Amino acid sequence: MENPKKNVDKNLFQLANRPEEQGDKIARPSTTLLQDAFRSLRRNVFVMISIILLVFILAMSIIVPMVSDHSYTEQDLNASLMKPRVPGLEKMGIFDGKETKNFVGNNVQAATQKANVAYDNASDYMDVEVVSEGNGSPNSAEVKVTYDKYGAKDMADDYYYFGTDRLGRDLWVRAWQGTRISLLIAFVAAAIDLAIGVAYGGIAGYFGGRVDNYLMRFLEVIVGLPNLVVVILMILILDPGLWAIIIALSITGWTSMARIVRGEVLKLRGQEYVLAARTLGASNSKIIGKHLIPNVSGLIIVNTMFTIPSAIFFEAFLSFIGLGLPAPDASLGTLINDGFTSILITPHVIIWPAILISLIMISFNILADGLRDAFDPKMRN
Amino acid sequence: MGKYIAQRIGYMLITLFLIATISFFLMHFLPGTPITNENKLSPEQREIILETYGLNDPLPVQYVKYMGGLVTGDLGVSFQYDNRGVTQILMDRIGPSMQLGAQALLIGTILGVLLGLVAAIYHNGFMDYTSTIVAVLGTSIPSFVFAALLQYVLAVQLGWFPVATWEGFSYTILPTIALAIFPMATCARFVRTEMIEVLGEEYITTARAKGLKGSAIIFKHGIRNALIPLITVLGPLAVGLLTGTLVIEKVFAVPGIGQQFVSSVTTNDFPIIMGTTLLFAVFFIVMLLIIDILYGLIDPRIRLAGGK
Amino acid sequence: MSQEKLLEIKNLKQHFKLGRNNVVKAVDGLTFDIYKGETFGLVGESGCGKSTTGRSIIRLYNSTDGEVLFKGENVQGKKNKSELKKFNRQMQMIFQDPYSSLNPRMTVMDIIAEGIDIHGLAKNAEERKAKVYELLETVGLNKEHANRYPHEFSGGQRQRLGIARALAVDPEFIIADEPISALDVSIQAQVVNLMKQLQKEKGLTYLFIAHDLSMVKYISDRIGVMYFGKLVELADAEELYKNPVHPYTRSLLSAIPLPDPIYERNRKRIVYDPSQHDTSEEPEFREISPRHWVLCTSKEFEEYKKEKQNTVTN
Amino acid sequence: MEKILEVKDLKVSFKTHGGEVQAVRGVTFDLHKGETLAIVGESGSGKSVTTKTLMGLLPKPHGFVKEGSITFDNKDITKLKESELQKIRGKDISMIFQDPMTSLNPTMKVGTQIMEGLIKHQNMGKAEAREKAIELMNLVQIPNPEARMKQYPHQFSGGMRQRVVIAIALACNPRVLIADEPTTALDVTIQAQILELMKDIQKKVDTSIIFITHDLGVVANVADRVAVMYAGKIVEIGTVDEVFYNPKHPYTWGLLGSMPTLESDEEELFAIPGTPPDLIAPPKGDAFAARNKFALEIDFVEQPPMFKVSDTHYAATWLLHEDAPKVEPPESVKKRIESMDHSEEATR
Amino acid sequence: SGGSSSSGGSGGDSGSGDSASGSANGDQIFNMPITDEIPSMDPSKVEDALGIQWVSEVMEGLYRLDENGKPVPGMADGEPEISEDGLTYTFKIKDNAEWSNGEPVTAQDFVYAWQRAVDPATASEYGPYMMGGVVKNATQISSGEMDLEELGVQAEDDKTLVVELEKEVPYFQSMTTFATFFPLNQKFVEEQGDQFGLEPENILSNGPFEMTEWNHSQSMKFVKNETYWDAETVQLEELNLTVVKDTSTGVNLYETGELDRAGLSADFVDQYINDANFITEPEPTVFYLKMNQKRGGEDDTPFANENVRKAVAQAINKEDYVNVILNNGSTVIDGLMPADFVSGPDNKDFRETNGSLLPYDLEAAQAAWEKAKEELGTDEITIEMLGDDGDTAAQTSAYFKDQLEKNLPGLTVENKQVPFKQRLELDNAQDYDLQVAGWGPDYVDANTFMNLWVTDGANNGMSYSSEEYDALIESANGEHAGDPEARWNDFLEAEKLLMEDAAIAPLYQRSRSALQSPKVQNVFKNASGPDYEYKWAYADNAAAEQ
Ligand SMILES: Nc1ncnc2c1ncn2[C@@H]1O[C@H](COP(=O)(O)OP(=O)(O)OP(=O)(O)O)[C@@H](O)[C@H]1O
Ligand SMILES: Nc1ncnc2c1ncn2[C@@H]1O[C@H](COP(=O)(O)OP(=O)(O)OP(=O)(O)O)[C@@H](O)[C@H]1O
Ligand SMILES: [Mg+2]
Ligand SMILES: [Mg+2]
Repeated sequence: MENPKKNVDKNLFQLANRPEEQGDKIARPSTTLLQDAFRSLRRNVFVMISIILLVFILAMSIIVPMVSDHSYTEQDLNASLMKPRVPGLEKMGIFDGKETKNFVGNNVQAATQKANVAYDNASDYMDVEVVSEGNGSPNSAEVKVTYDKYGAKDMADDYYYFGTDRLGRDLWVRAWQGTRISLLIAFVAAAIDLAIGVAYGGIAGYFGGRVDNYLMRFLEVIVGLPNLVVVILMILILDPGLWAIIIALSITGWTSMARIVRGEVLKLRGQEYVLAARTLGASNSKIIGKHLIPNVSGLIIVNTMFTIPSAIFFEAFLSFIGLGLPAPDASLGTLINDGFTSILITPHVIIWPAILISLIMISFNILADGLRDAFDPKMRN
Repeated sequence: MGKYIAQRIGYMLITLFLIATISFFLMHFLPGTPITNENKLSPEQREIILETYGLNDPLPVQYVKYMGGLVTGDLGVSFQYDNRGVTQILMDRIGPSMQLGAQALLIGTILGVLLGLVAAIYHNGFMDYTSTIVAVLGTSIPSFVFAALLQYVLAVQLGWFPVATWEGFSYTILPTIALAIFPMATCARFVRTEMIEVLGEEYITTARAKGLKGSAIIFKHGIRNALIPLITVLGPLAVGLLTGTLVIEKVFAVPGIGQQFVSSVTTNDFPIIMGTTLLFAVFFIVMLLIIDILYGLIDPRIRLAGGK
Repeated sequence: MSQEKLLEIKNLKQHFKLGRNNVVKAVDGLTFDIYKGETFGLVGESGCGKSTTGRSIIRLYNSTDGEVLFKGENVQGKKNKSELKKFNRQMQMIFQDPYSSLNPRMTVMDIIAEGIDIHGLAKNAEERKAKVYELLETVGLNKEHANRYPHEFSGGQRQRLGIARALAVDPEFIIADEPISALDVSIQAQVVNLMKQLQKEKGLTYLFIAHDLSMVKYISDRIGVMYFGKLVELADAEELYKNPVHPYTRSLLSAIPLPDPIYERNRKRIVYDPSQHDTSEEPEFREISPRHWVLCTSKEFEEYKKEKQNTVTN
Repeated sequence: MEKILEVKDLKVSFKTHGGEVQAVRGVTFDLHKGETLAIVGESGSGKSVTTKTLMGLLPKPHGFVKEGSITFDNKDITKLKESELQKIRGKDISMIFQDPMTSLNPTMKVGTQIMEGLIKHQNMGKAEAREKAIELMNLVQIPNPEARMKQYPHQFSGGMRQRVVIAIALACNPRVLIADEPTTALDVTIQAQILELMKDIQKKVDTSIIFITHDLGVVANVADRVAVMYAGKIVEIGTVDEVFYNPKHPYTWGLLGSMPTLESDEEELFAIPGTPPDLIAPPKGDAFAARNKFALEIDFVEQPPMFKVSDTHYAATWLLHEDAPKVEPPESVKKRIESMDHSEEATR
Repeated sequence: SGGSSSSGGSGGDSGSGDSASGSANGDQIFNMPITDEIPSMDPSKVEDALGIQWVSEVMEGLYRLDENGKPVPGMADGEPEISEDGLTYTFKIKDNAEWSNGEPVTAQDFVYAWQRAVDPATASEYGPYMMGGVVKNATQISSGEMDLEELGVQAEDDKTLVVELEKEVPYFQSMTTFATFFPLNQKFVEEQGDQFGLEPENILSNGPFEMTEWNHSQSMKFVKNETYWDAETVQLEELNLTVVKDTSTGVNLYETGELDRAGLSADFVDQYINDANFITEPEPTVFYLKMNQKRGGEDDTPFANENVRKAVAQAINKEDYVNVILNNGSTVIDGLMPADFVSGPDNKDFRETNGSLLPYDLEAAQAAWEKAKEELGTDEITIEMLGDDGDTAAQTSAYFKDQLEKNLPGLTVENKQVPFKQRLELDNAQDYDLQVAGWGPDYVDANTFMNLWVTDGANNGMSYSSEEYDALIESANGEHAGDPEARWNDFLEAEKLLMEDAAIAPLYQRSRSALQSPKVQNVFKNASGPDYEYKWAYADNAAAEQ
């Protein structure tokens, strides 16, 4: 290899003597954690979609029950179990509020007659389509009847977007009202859970040894107590309702959080930054609160994402055994339970709350993953 | 090791004692009596019945009697099912629940681990998102909705499986699937997170540097190191599964302990509530112990306190 | 350099109970003094108890036995809150690992200000900020760094942060536990220069722990060599390097690779064999020449003395 | 001397959220049979990335080879498929990783970890592999190997773990051994043992070694040739004597100057100020210019090419250009070299 | 017809209503659902519908309810001899009455069983309730004041049983169809100890069927009892019960042919109302709102005001409620006595005679409401309504709340949903304002309903008290006990009085809806005691094939 002979401006060959200003410069401009977290969240498409979705759901759950024509308790037995009907979409043949059902009989007439009976002879609003002519033998003929219940009930101008339940309550309003309550239950339960579980786990893990042993044994006792008995006692003490459920949830719900936080803190407490804080004279509570817990935040966020559905489902379970919110209050859990018994007959009653609950869960999970990354300074790039 | 376990068992007994005590008193704060036809009895007759059940004794006396029985392994007799021994009832009911739970746990864990692995290996790829969505759906849709749909589609419409009841292995398939979805989803999420972390570890690079194949790396080096957090969450989950779930048992007409417990609570059948509580508590505590022992087996660095 | 004793360590012992019959004697009877304004270097192989010594001095452990007097006051003794705070302000520590000694979730501002907050050294947020900026400047960083997180810094910069954190409470005495072992050579130099400069400006006293003799020798006034929880040799830096007496010290010195290929090709490592010692009696710490102490039995003492005579006369 | 490995203009980048990190920005060197090539340079200069690339171990998919070739056995490693790489890894080229604490699987017995490679590459049965593993452990001087085989990494001391890692790397008698800072985590006495061990083994099997470290003392001890890296490039390469006694690049001066010698007196250590450049947006000219007291104007304009000093010695600094002012290394470096010369005389 | 109707008789159009038509063919097996585990098969202790149902299939008392729901001699050999004063009954026991272990059923068996039922040590709930005030000294014995031997039942010889009553009880024969009055083989029972009635081998049958398998909480099997005295009437060979608690599971099992019957909830009724095998079965069970007049038995509630009660009782649209929410064939009721339960000496149904007494009448309700508010001097009234935990409980509470608040301006209804046991407790303590309650007959006589509301009656639980009403009931059971006509009129008057006072707000008479395979024939629905009677049932498999 020969030394390259390039023609370069000779003037360039002098000592630059630039001030050492570049010294300790880090190229990236300084930003706060919040700005940064937000930026990182914004870059993540899925997280953004989730946030928008959650904000939308939250907003709807607040707005819809306030502005809707119907209240979530308003009943109209005449409009019982209406199918969903949405303006605009109805023209496309979906969400047009019509019911379709097949009837069988010995011949077409008999089958049609059955339909007439079923639909109060509202033959003007029935659309009969013959599926099979039949040959006179029992149930050989079949007709498919499309019934315009809105028309028949003289409600051609009414639109129930999600349909109605047996009491003729507008499921659109109830679904959003239910969302509101479920979100409240979830948030409060998660918050109490966070407060107690994190503190408990933090203390057990940080002090370790005997303190840890006692606290963990006590935790085992709490876990061992039957949840259901606790709930019933709460209902007894506090009068049945939202708060009884929430408090019952938080009495036993925090244990898994505590166990997870404890395990992690046990690992972290030997870290040198903890020792450093001790040499500075930081109090134990400060060390737990400022040094240890923030470093477990990833796991805490993830675990909270398990707390939220379990809180919502626990409430649903309670309504399943008749201990849920008192009627006519609605939560996603009670709505799902209402619809569950007739999941195959009137699926529109259960499908919307089920979709809402799933959307909420999926959004929370994606958001949690995003948050965990966003609030991890190491993920800043 | 032996000493450690002995010590833990000692603690377990104390914990159980506390659970028994607390739940005994809690339970007796439950309003109402175990009498079914309260409104058909005059107050005097009511008293007599309570007397014969021993429910008129002062609570401390009842407590001492109960604990005395407990020490000799006697859980008492049921109120709800006249005179039937609680032990026998629990033994009968726990069987189906445990079988379902164990099957669901097995299937859920295996599928969940695979799903999580796939997600971790194709991190941020299409498979990852698919698996995440499957997992999240699994944790967000109530299991009884799955149960109802499975029963309708696979049993009623397609006739592949029996609809319900408890008569043989084929009867366990649908409830097992319905039950397995939640643990599957949970496993998938945890395995994914852990595996991504583990796959970034230096020793994985070492393994690759040896020229090992991808599958060997994942199964021999990866999984075991990702197991610790998994068994941490699986423990309580397993207890939950093994001790039965009301809803699935109801939908599939399984004579399990989940239904039993709820019905005992709603009928104030104190001896069964106590028995079930203690049984669940034993399950849970033993599970915690097993987890701790597993920790040591999975990760030799974790030494059991007091062990050598 | 004054001869005022800042720290007196007397027969310090730190034993860890691992199991019933398993006791690690991490520190097993240390006695030495540190004078005001000096840098005391502590060397020895990994695991010989250097960090434990440092941590016992600063009360991170409750010592098993012995006492540590700081300005004549027993460090280990019971203290109330205000005494503890006073103590915590006077003595500080720089940690071995610049990566794990800074909380990854705290900004530099909060890390450095922690001591200020705990001891109420700033009246308001403004003053707190100003102090942090000043400290950053002192350690050669600038105020733009205050909002960043530790992982955004290089190892050398992180170690400076650790130093700034320690300086925040205006300590008189700093224990530096291998502050440079984890760093690049070129960055080691930055940190060492900084420490020296600060010592000059603020009259600090250091206990400088390391296992790399060349750097220790460069920074320290006196050096103690530790082996298995015990001090085996203690002397002025120059003296120790020139006239190592204890065979372990010699072995240690001989193992240091120097950036000199030819020398390296010929370097002979002296292997230390603990069994070469005289076991007729418990070894004691003896002054072999002024300010030069060695752990030895009386027989060895004589031998060492003789040897020493020879080297000096040569 | 026979070339075993040829690296030509290797460029490696990582895609990150912040942008593309140009970790290696054009590295060219050869490795000869039986020699030890040391790579020094500061943290983050691309030493590990370069060597990982040699084994095809870049983290996928965000780490990738942008340009250049690595020729081994007439094959370009950068173009090989994963399955072909698996045949080379561990057998022809193996690697000792930076950190013995984390590079062993904590949940697998040490013996198994050693045997794995043997079973894979040498078609050995379990029993045979065990024999060989014991032999290897003996070779790296782990006492009582039969018992130690059955233990887990955490039951080994740092030094012993590092020896296990070496045993794994040596298992299949590789032709090239890459040692990435194998002794950084160890104390001097154990470091010395390990260095001796590696030299012994090299003598026995005639392996070529790439030895990464930033400890110049270690370099002086083990290396035949030295490459100095800075910001993803080799800035100086030459035989160990050339680089230590006649360094040409200001960064090399900085490195040499910042090490205190046992003789050095009270003066301040020479420290390279500042931090390395951001590899997402590397500077236009010489990456070292900003920290370089001797930077020329041209350093801020154009990257210096490799200038030849001797047949074996090259350096990338404009100071070697014929038009450049003659610049002497800083006093401290000169003094140090003088003192070494002195030591050279003394030892001869 | 009487208190029963044949299974297919209403609703279905399979034409199986006529019990005479059709015939047994094919396997004589029914697969039936059962909603829960049977708590006990000990006749002295059974206390719930399921236990009573199945104990009554394996055992038989002196009388048994026949196809028409009328008591006919079972173990008794013909009608008893009744003394002049109607207080002493002498029964002969059938000679061919046998236990399934071959031993004869004797008079001693009855004596033992009845004593056992009132023995405080047995802690039976139904024993004291059914026998107290009926069989001589039962009340005193059950409260421990007298010895067992003093019970008014004696075995004159092996086959002669003499019963002494406390007072004249015109419906005594009907009572003996109830499980508490079944005989028990003393030797067998004592052999079994506390295991009696817990497993098939611990049960001795003297009825049409025998229990052979009992997988607890899961399934049970009953087979024809060949030693039954009337075994030749029994055609059914096998009855399999499966515990199914979930309606939709039951329907699915029915759809796949594994069950011959499935109960339906409101939603499923919509789905299956046109099905050929859809049936509804009316029951003599009534539901009403209990309006508590004194909270805790002490403080007046708004319901102490008669006009408040009248307003509430007439403000709920029961028609809508029954048709839309219950949707199971239940019918509106405007009095206390269910329809088709008892008829008078004129053979006219009680309900028909008294007619609609307290119907939905919005105007009347609102008029009463205005008056009530005036009387109470307030515009805002808040009441607490206890909900139960049944299937439609939530909808029911929501509906009533809505109706009451909408129709009675100024009224606020707070729903309180509590577990079953807690509801009982609150009911006992009278710690509620309003609650839905129901009552089914324990024997076929108007008294089983009418004596509910006597002052301080065990079931009253709402501090309703009317001297006039008390007097009527007393005379019906005392002075007029032997005079069917006068007694009948007493009851008619009493109900009118009750409704005038608006003591309760009657709501509906319950029906059940179900799907039932056409092969199920001659299963009779009873008014009291066991819900169904299978003795005469048979499987017409040919009908199912069609
Ligand atoms: N908390 C502890 N519990 C038990 N043993 C400990 C503890 N801390 C330290 N040891 C043991 O004490 C001995 C001395 O440890 P120490 O950390 O003081 O060594 P060191 O000289 O600082 O080593 P290094 O140079 O590696 O930092 C070691 O054997 C170590 O295992
Ligand atoms: N997986 C990765 N993703 C993104 N950037 C990476 C990755 N691995 C390495 N880098 C970057 O590549 C550059 C070179 O890293 P490398 O590990 O080769 O440094 P090194 O010279 O080995 O340093 P050290 O002496 O600290 O080991 C660094 O700037 C580093 O941040
Ligand atoms: Mg240390
Ligand atoms: Mg590296």
